[in-house]
This record gives sequence, structure tokens and C-alpha cells, in this order.
Amino acid sequence: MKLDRRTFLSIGAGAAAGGAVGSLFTPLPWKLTDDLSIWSQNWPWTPDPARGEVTFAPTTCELCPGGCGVSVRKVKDRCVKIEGADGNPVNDGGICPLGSSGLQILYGPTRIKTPLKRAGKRGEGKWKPVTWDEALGEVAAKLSDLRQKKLAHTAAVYVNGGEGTVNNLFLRLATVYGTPNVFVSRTAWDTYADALLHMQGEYAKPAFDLENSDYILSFGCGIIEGWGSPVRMIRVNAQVAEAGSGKTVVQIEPRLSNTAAKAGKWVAIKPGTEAALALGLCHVIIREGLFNDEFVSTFSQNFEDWVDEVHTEHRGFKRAVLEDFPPSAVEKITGVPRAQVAKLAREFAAAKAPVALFGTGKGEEAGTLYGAMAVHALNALMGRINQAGGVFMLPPDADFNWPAPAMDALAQRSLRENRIDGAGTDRFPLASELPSRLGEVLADPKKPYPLHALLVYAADPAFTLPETEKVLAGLSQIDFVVYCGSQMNDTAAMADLVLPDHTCYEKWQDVPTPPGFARRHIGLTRPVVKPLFSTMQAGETAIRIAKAMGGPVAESFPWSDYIQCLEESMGARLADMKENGFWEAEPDKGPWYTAFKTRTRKFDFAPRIISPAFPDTKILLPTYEALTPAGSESGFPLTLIPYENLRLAAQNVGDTPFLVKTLPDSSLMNQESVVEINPATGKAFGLREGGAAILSTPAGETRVRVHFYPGVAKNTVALPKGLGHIGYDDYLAGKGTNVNALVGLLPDPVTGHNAALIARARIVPA
Amino acid sequence: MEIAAKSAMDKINALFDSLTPKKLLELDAMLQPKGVKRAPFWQWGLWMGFFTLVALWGFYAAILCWFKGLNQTNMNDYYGFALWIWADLAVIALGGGAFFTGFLKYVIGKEMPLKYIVNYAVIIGFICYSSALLILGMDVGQPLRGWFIFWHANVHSMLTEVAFCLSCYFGVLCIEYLPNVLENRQLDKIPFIHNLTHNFHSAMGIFAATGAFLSFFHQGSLGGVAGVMFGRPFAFREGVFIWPTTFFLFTWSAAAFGPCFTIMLTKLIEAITRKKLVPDTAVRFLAKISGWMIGTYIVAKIADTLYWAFVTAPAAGWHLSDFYTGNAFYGYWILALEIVAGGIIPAGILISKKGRETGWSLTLAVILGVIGVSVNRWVMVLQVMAVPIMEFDQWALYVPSWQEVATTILPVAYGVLLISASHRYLPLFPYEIEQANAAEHHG
Amino acid sequence: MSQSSLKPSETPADKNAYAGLWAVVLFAAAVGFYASLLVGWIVFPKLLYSKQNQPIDFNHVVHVGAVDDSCQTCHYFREDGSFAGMPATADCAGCHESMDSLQGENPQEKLFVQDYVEKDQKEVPWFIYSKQPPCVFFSHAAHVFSPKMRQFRDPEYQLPEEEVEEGAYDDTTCHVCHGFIGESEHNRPYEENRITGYSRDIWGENIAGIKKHTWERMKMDDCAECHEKVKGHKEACFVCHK
Amino acid sequence: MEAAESHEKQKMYGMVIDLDKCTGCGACMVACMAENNVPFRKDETDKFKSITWMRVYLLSNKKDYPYSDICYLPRPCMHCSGRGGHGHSPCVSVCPAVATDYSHATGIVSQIYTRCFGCRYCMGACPYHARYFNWWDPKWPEGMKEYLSPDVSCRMRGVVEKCSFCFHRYQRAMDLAFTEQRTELEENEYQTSCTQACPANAIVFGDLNNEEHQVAQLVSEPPEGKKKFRLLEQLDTNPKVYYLTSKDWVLSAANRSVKEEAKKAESGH
Repeated sequence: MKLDRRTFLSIGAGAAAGGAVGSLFTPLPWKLTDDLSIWSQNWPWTPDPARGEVTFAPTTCELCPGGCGVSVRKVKDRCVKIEGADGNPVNDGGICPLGSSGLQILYGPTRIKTPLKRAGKRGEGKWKPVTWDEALGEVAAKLSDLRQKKLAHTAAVYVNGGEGTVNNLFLRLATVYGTPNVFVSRTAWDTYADALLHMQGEYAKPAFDLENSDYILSFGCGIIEGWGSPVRMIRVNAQVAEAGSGKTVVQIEPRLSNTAAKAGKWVAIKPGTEAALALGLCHVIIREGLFNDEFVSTFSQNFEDWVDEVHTEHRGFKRAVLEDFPPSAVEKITGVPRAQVAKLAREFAAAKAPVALFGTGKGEEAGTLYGAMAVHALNALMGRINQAGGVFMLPPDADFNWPAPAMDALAQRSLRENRIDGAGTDRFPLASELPSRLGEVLADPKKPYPLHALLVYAADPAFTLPETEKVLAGLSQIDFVVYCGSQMNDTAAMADLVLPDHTCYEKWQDVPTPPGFARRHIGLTRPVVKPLFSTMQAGETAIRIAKAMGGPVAESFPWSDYIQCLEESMGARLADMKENGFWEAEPDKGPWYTAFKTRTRKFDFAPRIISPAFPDTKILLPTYEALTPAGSESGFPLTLIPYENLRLAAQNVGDTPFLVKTLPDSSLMNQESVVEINPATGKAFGLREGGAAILSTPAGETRVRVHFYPGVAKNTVALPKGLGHIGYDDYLAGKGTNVNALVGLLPDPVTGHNAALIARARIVPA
Repeated sequence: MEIAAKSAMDKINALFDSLTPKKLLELDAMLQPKGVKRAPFWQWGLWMGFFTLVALWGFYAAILCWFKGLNQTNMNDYYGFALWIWADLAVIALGGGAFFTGFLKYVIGKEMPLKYIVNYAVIIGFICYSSALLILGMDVGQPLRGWFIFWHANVHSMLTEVAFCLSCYFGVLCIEYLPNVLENRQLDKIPFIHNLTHNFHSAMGIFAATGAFLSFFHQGSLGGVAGVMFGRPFAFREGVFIWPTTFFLFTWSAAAFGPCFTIMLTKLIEAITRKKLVPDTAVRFLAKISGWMIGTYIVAKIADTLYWAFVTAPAAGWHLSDFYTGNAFYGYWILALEIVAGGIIPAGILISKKGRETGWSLTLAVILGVIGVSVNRWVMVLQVMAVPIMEFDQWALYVPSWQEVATTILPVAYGVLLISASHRYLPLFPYEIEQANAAEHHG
Repeated sequence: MSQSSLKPSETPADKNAYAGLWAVVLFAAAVGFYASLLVGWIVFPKLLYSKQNQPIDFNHVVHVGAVDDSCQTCHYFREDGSFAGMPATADCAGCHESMDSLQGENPQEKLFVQDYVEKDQKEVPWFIYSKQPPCVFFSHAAHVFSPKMRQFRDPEYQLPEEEVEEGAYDDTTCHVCHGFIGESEHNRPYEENRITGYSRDIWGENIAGIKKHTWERMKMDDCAECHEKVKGHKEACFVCHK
Repeated sequence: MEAAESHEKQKMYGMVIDLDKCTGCGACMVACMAENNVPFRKDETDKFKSITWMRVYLLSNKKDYPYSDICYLPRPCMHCSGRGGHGHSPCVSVCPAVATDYSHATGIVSQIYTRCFGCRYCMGACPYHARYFNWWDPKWPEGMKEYLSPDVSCRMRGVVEKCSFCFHRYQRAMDLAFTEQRTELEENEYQTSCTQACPANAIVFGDLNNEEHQVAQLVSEPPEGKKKFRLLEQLDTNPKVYYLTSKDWVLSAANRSVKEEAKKAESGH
């Protein structure tokens, strides 16, 4: 028969059929099916982490001032997990969410891997990698040049704190270089230290023995939200929940924060009026004679009215408080019912070991001096100074016995120049520096002189200072901005030159006492892994810059390298630090008659400042001065306050991807911040849950989402603090709004520091 | 006659050897059942072309889901089951007509009127079940491991039962569909095939019986899927040992509403082809049965709902209102739509002789029935996922992505294509052939 | 097919035509059938696996003879109870310090010392015959030390009371999974499944998956089989998965 | 199964979480993600698609300022043992391919990613939403794969994952025990990552069958003034995570059955 197409097809079909049937009797289809499923179980693009020996390496966490001891789990030479160090007195095995996500910083895209030089427009994110020699050389050259031109004072230095060797190396650099323009991030802790300086004659940090206190009265402190050392504070707070512990926490705060919710009692108060309430409590305690008579009568002064050498009559603290702050008046100011004021006062007085705390939220804003003094006066009234469960004094961690800096004529002269921010001048006699005014002065066309250089170490002024827009504009005016730190934060993003620091998992460094901690506690960071990138210990960087500049500047840095500097600075303490990871010392618990360094060796309820700055003597009599944010009540009917918590890192380190992931959709929705607003107010303004809205203040406006939250007062909106970054990576940058961009400067009438993040606001549906 | 057969063969050979458009038309004509009238090829081609495009669109979406993953859908951790699973349950319920008519015809032996509809009920079944398998193949996150459900089967899982019965019954449907294909005018001329078909027919009873049996189970286990979720008070039902009441309700509803769908499609196709394809006797017979089935089903369903609403759910701390209030979509209306509009009313119409014999009311009834059972499946899949369970949890609503919609439409298009082709080339409707032949004789 | 079933219409000529066609088709089918058998059994396995030699041809016999603690001298347990598996080059360097202190004449040793030990002890990229996928947690400790296993090996063995007894280690059962690799003088080539990346030892040499010895296949069922024997039941998934 | 294992000393690992202590800081969530190679995406604000084995829920007393109150509730996998504690947890009983099972030796509900083929029936069945689906291929930014732990296998796209009570830590601890000729673990030898991290020590983990362990003691007699409850007890899921609270509103905000009783009580008055 002929092989026509049909026959051909038939044969093909037959062969195919036979083949198909036949293959069923071979392993092929079955093995293939199995192997394909196994392939899907081991997709090459799904990681298979390398196995190896597991070890643990200790260091100290540096992501916030908390100073927790951590233990890093390693597999071979990879870090895989960060855990709290057991037995460490600060955090004993516990760890906060930021700390345990530290490896996302160590290995993450926000790391700066090598010195970078700006290649594009400022803040554009275009960089050119340079060698360390080039980088350091350029810094030294630029600074020396200014110095030659007698413009040393136009170079500013900005650091995140006044303690620890590295901060002080940069401060020392500023001094010997000869610029008065050093900025140190200003926190509530510094304000309390000032209060101690004035009332007790000694600049010291407060140490709160909260573990042994039975009544903690918090004037807005985010006790479990980042105030002090987070893990330690959460431990303290957990004691309250311990069945049968007589301990309680009373939270005075405008918003139902986590702290307020977890406190034994929440006292809702109008924003920024805490000082008035503190003085109201003093009023009741004095009126009812509940105060510690021994302390007040024997160890304090200016409690009663007094007469000065020129026979001028002065009101004592007692009369002032009794006259000015009766509960009725306090109720008007704070909105706290008078009965509750009295009740609080009596509770506080009745407690065995009460203590009052100062500093709103994480304490990242300075607050008012009178606010701090009022709170401290409350502690003093009950004689809570140098008492178990009370407040003690700690000297700053800067006792390194370094040789006196070699100051040449150039330096000495330029140091006498006025600071650009006016601190220390007649206008702000009580301030040593005013970082919060940086934006304002830089934007001010009538500023005394322009800044030509700015050297920032581990701080993030571009993000943390109020009036962000002015700050950013100001930064762009500075010819030469140098950032030294480990992460590409907002300031780094705005810099001309970036000098990458090691992370706390790669370097030797001292970590100063955690704020508010009951004892001096200097932690030690240790290299857990060899530095992954071409980075340099910031202290080393400072020393190299100085050396590169030569002359007296170099002479003031006699150390061969940072390690030697660290060893000499820590001295005998280093042994402990290397053995346990920290060094500790008890505070001075001396009796009252040795406790105070005032002229009269007494506690001063109304200290007087005798200074050339004041033609007539200035008396710091604690009182309440209303803060009035810009904007009219009609145009901006609402009050905007920030809220803070541990899932929102808002200082020089930003949220890690894990942290951002933990943010509830009541803080961040897609790329937008979510504002909390009281349901009644929200409805009144035509808003709906989850809806978009435009939030505007005199300082600026932004698009937000709305969350109805009965935990904020009517006519109040609360915005999460820590979002709205321009630096970092896609996991953080551009998400939400920076509170600082919406609030204007709200200066403390006494010191000029920023008193609070409060603004008038308006909100309309978008 | 001899010449006829012979010449036909040669013609086909010739055609195979050299296909030209003209010859294609001849082939088209020759493949059509003898004597019937069909739409012109171009018209039919246009129709097929359109639905092919729709199918391709759906297929594109399917490819996206396979290669990019299920992030292409709008499903989420609250909606693990969504549109697809609903579509699955719905088509299987509607395909129920196949097993049920098969069951009646071959097992109960209602030969006479149903022979006019059974072929075509089988095709619908075939389409529904193949679609269901296709959708399942897309719905799993790891299709390459899909066979684990058979190989590592967990006998406690209703889904396992579903998978097994479903695929077995699909096999049966293939076998049931085959003879119909082989009855093609030309194929039938090949003696081997002719005999094969013949033998198949005689064996069909067994297949139908098996099919019916399997169907009872997987229809049921599909109901079980929801009913056994004791963590989901909205879905959970008590029952007789391993089977919750939903098990039986699903089987019953499939048997009851399946025929509605079969009738609905018949009416639809008759409308499109402008021909009488199934004698009223058959349709009315099926409608009557369906009516009584729905009637009995809805009584059971109502009883079950009442017991659930007033005993089962409250025992776990839930009130009926918790399931139907406090959200933007799910209200009591859906309960009414399912039970009253989609159950009681069609039952009433179909049971009453007048109702099922009046054209418009019959159509209304079957449409309502189809809606009713679809809503039931929707509720048992999507509302289950929507209802918050933890006190502090929230209602979760969901809108499918275009990829989900497209892949859900794909089976519809594919169904249209298969029915159109079958109708054109296969003796799908014996009645139509009879009519045609009768006409020929008269002529 | 039976005569009776034929249509009267068919002429003998047709019948032959069909018969001829059918014969051809059947023949084609047969050819296809055998061809696919050939492909499935012979060609397919060849294509499926790639073959590589170990970077160094290691002689177990020599080493087992030289060390005093048998397998665990090099394949030891770490302090935390985890199993070190392949020794690190640093471990080997204990004996093979440098080119001027070679243990013997073997060129492989020379190769090893100069390419790895003296190249700051970089690790040898050994192929692991028994490598299990990431989803598997295999506890060597459980299989070597657990009282259950020791009882299994030695029915006399009593569960220890409190004190840890000496010489708990016992490697008489390594071969159950690893075969008598300790008696090998050369490394056999390592075969890897091109699709799954698994070592061929997991599926076994025999493409049909038939095994004669316990170590000839290491799929999950083989583990389960043994667990059932020892523990009396297939255990929970998490016993061996992670 | 049970019978077969009864000769072993059976453990029943569980948790007690003190809601009075929990501050909602999120340390447990992060510690869990860091321990278990949990992936993350650029936008995680759609909480219906955000993988968090440990999720902290927010409870509210629904009162208006200044009487409003909130409480956080961390929710790991409950490792349910189902009705009568036979191991038929909602998810295990429905998984068609035995990709998740209940261990009678430890009371832990496993999830085997390589067995799972992603049908998501278990997610539908779990009333706690403790199960999460990998909608995307897991991706880590350049360099970040470095911190992934080999103790926990990474999940591929298309499978379900959930809290495992850090079972790999049990595996490692047992390794050590075996080499030391032990078959039992000390309480502190096996602790989950969240328990270890919690700054408030609000989470206590251990063997509910072992009266030596703190969990067992807390469950048998809760601290004075605190009430204990489990989520959705009335559904017979038999979860192994207990909660403690001293606030009545928390009890009713977290637990329906209690709420029902409260209603009855009210109507009774």
C-alpha cells in the first residue's frame, strides 16, 4: 500500500503511543517527577545558609545610649544573631527590638563601606569612593586652610553626646583647632544636669535608683518607650506587675502611651504643662506639711523668703509655690482636676521611697530648666536625694586625665569669638550651646558669620533638629560638611565627605553610663568580627585628622593610635571592662551635709546666678512659663504632639527593616505616617479611619493617614516620631513624615533650648 | 451503501493529502452529524475565534501565576481560599448534573426521557471537572509538588478525599465522554471504532454507577472541607462521625442544582442555535426531579442553618449577628439570597407542574437555582474567611485581582469552545438528529 | 475483532487495506515501546548525573591505621554536641604541617599540603557523598550516643543512671549510613543529580531505587524505616527536619 | 502513635505570657524574625501579607479619653493539641499531605516547608492566624544573607510557615544532652528566642508536664490577683499558650467565652 500522508501519520501515532506506554515501564517519568519536586524544594535562589561551628562573642550595643551588653552568636565567622548578655547589670539577658536587629545594620545596605566623596548635587546620593589617605588629607587641608585664614571659628563640630572617649576626641579637636562652635545633642538629661548644677552646685548626671523605689512619678517620661536604658526600664516597670510588689508607676502624659497604659495610674495632662503640676504637688505637700522637715530645714536654702546683701526681699520657694500654684490654678493650666492634684501629692508624700522623673518621651528633647528644677524640687522636698530608691549624682564619663590641650594663639583668639548660635551671650546666658537653633541661625541672613565647615560625628542633626527644612537649607550653605559614622543617615546623605566608622560589632570603644542608670557603668564594645569593609574607628579618624593638621593640634593628640588612647583613658578600669564587658562604680551616697557643692553646702530651692551676663542677679525660682507654639488658634485649632516608642528609633540610628516591619498599620500605612486623632475630633473634621488627610502646621504640611484613637485628647493629633528619613535605604527612606519638619522651634524662655515638640495644627481630608 | 463507505474513505484520504480552504469546508461538512443543519463555517469560526482569545487571556494570567507566584492574586493570609476555590466548588456543584442524570439513567434506569440529555450532561460534567482540576493546579503554591497529595496523603484530610475522588471521577467522565466523540459521523464509519463505541455503551452503566458513587463522595468531601474546620465557627458543623452535615448538604445540593444548570445551558444553546435540541419531556422530567431535590435539600439546609445558628455556634460563644453584622458586605441579605431566592422559590416553581412547564418560569427557576448554589459555595468559602474569630481581630474583605478573574473566566471560554465543537461535529443531541432524519424521510 | 461485528458493507479489499495499516501501526508501536525502554533505562541515568573527582584522592585505610581514635579522630563532635563533619584543613595540618615534613611519598599528600595547608590553610572543597538538603537536621549525636541507639547496637546495654560513663563513643554503626568508606583507599567519583543538585548516594546507585544495603540509599523513607525499627514508630517530622 | 510513644517521658512544651508585664515593645517579634530567617519586604504595612510568626496584637477597652486603656497580646503559634489533647489541632487534621504534624513527644506542631505544597487549607483552619504564606520569593538585600542561620531552613515561595517554638534549639540542646549521656533537658537548656529576648520577662516557656518548670507552676496556680486564660478555649483547639492578666477588661477583650459569661452575669443582675 502507498505511504500517503495518512499512513505516515498513523505510523507516527503508533510509535508515539508505543513510546509513551513503554516509558511507563522505565524510571524516567517517575524519577523526573520526583526530581522536579526536589528541585522545587531546593530552588537555587532560596538561600542555604552555610553550617559551621557555633560560638558566642560579647560586645556592647551602641545603637542607643542604653548601653546593653549583648552576645553575638556566630556560625564560623558569620554573625547570625544578637542576644542580650546574661548577667549584665544593665539588661541581664534582655534585649530591645532595635538591638536584636543590629545585624541588619552590620550587614545591611545602610552601612557605609568606604570613604565617600560627594559626586552629585548635595543630598542626591551620588558618591565617589576615595581612599582613607585622600579623605583624611582633604579634611585636614580644608580645616588647616580655614585656620590659616583666621576662620577657625567658622568650622563647627557636632557630636551626639559629651561623654566617652570618641566624643571627647572630637570635642578636643574642636578646642585645640580653636572653634567655639561645638554642638552636643541636647537631651532632657542635660537639662536635669543643669538643674543639679544650679540647685546642688555640681554639674552631674542624675542616677535614679528605680529598682528600689516604690512610687515612681513620671512627668511624661516614656519609661518603657526608650527613656533611659530601655531594657533596664522595662525591667523596672515589670516589677510593678509582679504580684504583691508594693511598687507603682504614675504616668503624667497627654496621650495614652504604652507607658501610660502599663502604669499603675495614668494622669492625662495638657501638653507642656508638666512643670505646673509638679509645682502644684509641691504646693499641696508644703501646705499640708508632708515634706521632709529635716532635709528642708537643715540642708536646704531659699525655701523660706530671704533677703540678699542689698536688703532686697526675695520670695522663697515656699511662698512662691503657695501663692502661685494652688490646685485650682494648676487645674486651669494642666487640666488635671484639683482633687487629683492633692491626691497625687499625698500619695507621693506617703510612699516609702518615692521618686519623680523628668523628660518627655525618650528624653530626646531638652525640655525647660524650670521643668527639671520643679521635678527635682519635688524630690528634694521629700528628701529623696542620696536615698535608696531616690536620685543620686554621677560625674560625667569624661575623666580620662588627658594632658591639657596645647593651645596656640590662633586657637585662643578664635575661641573667644561669639558662638554662631548666640549661646553664652547676653541673649542666652545660661546655655553653653544651642544645637536646636542651628537651623534658625543658618537660615538667618543676619547671622554673625557663615559656617564654612561642619564635622559631624555619630549625630544626625539633619533629622533630629526642629525645623528640618531650615536645617537642610542651612547644611547646604556650608561649603564642607563631613560626616563620621557607620550608617548612611540623613546627615551623611547631606555631606560632602563621609568617613565610615566601624559598627559596635567591629571595634574597641568605651560606652558611657546609660542615662539614668543607678551606678556608673562604662561598657566596652569589642570586635566580634574583623571589620567587614574599609572603615575606621571614629576615634582613630579624629586622631589621624589632628595629626594630619600638624602643629599644636597634632601635639594635643599624643597617642600613637586610638587603642592606646582608649587604654590610657580607661586606665585601671580597662581590666574589668575586658573581663566582664563593663566597669561599674557606686555613686556618691554620702549624707546630706556632704552631698551639696553649693557655696553654703546646702540644697538651693531658688539658686541665684551671679554672672557678668546679668546686670542684676538672676534668681532661678522654679515656676511655670506657658509655651505658646506659633500659629493662631483659629487657623490651627489642633495641637500636634509626637509619640515615641521602641519600634521607632528616632535618634542618630534609624529603624532597621525588622523594626519597620513591626510597625503597626496605625503608625505607618504604605509610605505614609498615620496620625492618631480622637474619634470625636476626627469625625468633626470629616475624617474617617484609615483615610488620607492633609496635616498642616505653621512650619509645613504633609499627607498622612488617619487612625481614630481614643487615647489622645480631643483636638489633639499625635504623629509617630522617627519616620520621614531622607537617608538610609529603601526599607526606611521616604516612609512617613519627620515630626521635626512640622514643628517650629519652641524655646525655653530661660535657656533657649528647645522646650518641646508641640505645634498648632490643622487637618483636612485629602 | 458500499460505494458510500468506500468513497467517503477515499475522500478523506484525498483531503488529508492536500488541504485547501475549499476542501477544509468539505471536511467540515462531512464531519458534521448527518442531516443536521449547522451555522456557516465563517460564522462558527468567528464565534470560536472570540472565545479562543478570551481563553488565551485567561491562560496568560495562569502563566503569570505559575511563574511569578500567587502574589499575582489578591489572596492574603486571611484569604488562603478565595475566588478560585469558590469557582472550583461552584463548577463542581453545577457539573453535578452529569453524575446525577447518569445516576438516574443508568442506575435508576430512567432511560426514556433522559437519553436526550445525558450525552450533553456528560460534556458539561467533563468541562466542569477538567476546569476544577486546572484551577486547583493554579491555586497551590507549589504545583510541582501537587502530587504529594496522593503520594503523602493524609487520610484525615477532606482535601485528600476531594483530590482522590475528583481525579478518579474525571477519569470516569473521560470514558463517558469518549463514546460520544467516537460517534462522530466519520469516525463511526471505521468498524473498529464503531464496535468500540458499541461495547462502551453496553458498559456505560458500570462507569456511570462508579461515577455517581465517586461524585457522592467528593461533592460531600468538598462540603466537608469547610464543615470540619472546628476553628471556624462560621463553617463548623457537627455531623455523623467523620462527616459534618455540610458533607451531605453539598452532595444533595449538587444533585439538586446540577440539573438546573444542565437545563439552563440547554435553553441557552437552544436560544443561540435557534433550534429545539432536547424534547420538553426530557427537560420537564429533569426539572421535576430537580424541583423535588431542591425542595428536600432546602428543608434540610434550613434545619441545618437553624441548628447551627441556635445550637452549634452559640455553644462556642457566637451569635448569628456576629456573622452578618459589623462589616461592609456580608449581611443577612446573603442568607436570604441563598435560601429563599436561590432555594425555596426555584423549588416551588419546579415542583409545580405549571411552573416547570411554563417557559419563562422554568428559565427563572433554573437561573435562581444556579445562583442559589453558587452563593452557597461562595458563603462556605469566602464568608468563612471574612468572619473575625479572635475577639480583637477584624473583618477581612477581599477583591480578586484581574489575574484571578481572568483565570476564572478561562474555564468558561474553554467550555464554550468544547460545547460548540461537540455540538457541531458530534451527535450531542439525539433528538435533533432524530428530527433531522425524520424530516429527511418525509422529504 | 469478531467477524460478526463487522459491517456487511466492508469488502475483503478494504479488510486487507485495514489489516495492512494496522500491522504497520502495531509494528511502529512496538518499535517506539522498545526505544523508550532503552532511553529510560540506559540513556536517561547517564544524562541525569554529572561526575566529578574529589579535589584530593583521600586514602581512608592509611589514615584509620595511623590514628588511634578511628573515625572520630577527624570526624569529631564539638563541645556543644554538634558534629564537625569534614575536618577543616587546620585539623589536617596537625599532622601535615608543611612540605618539609611530609608524612609519606604519596603525591596526593604533596598536592594537599602545597595547595591547601601552605595556602594559609584554605579549606578543601570536598564533595560530600552523604550531604543532606537544608531542610534536614541530622543529629549525629542521637545516632551515636543516644541510649536508644546504643541499646539497639547492644541489647545488653543499660541506660546510664547519673554518671557519664567513659568511652561512650562507639562508631560501630557509622557504616549503616556511610557504608565501609573507612576501608576505602581511593575516593570514588562524586555524582550529582543535575536537576536536584543531590549527591547520587541519596537516591542510590540503582536508578530503579533498589538497594541491597542500608547505606545504598538515603531518602527519607530509609530514615523512617530505621526509626520505626528502633523507636517502634515513624516519629514526628521535627525529629529530623528544620 | 500515642501508645507507641507512651514509653518515652512525654513533654508538653508551652508558654505563659504575662500581659501585665508585656510592654508591646516588639522585641519578641524581632528576636523571632532574626532567629528564624524570616524574610522582609520593602513595604510590610499590609499586615495581611506580612510574615510575623510572633505577632503582637493590640487590645483596647474601647472607652474614650481619658478612660481609654490598651493592652498588648503577643501571639505565637498556639501548638494546639485539639479536642482531648489527641493532637488533632485545627491545622494538622486538615493538611492533605502531612506537611504539619503534632509531636506527642514534645507537644509541638511542626511545619515542613519542603513537604508543604501550598494549598493553604491549614491557614483557613487556624483561628489564630498563626500561619503565614510565602506569597513572594524571599529576598535579602545585598550582603544581608550573611546573617542567615543554618539552624532554620529558608522557606521558598509558595509554602506556609509558622512559629516552631524554636524547635531547632531543642534539637541542638538534645545533641549536647546525648553526648553527655542524658535524655532529659534542664529547663534553661531549651528556651525560645522570644522568651530569651523579652525585656520584661513576660514570656515563660517550658514543659507543662513538668511541675518543676515555672510554666507548669504558673498554670496550676497563677500569681495572686492574676487570672489565666487561653485564646478561643471554647473551640476545643486546646492551645498551649496561656495568658495572665489582672485586668478584667483584658479578659473580656481577649476572650469571647468569658465575655459571654460576663453578659450572662450582667443580665443576671
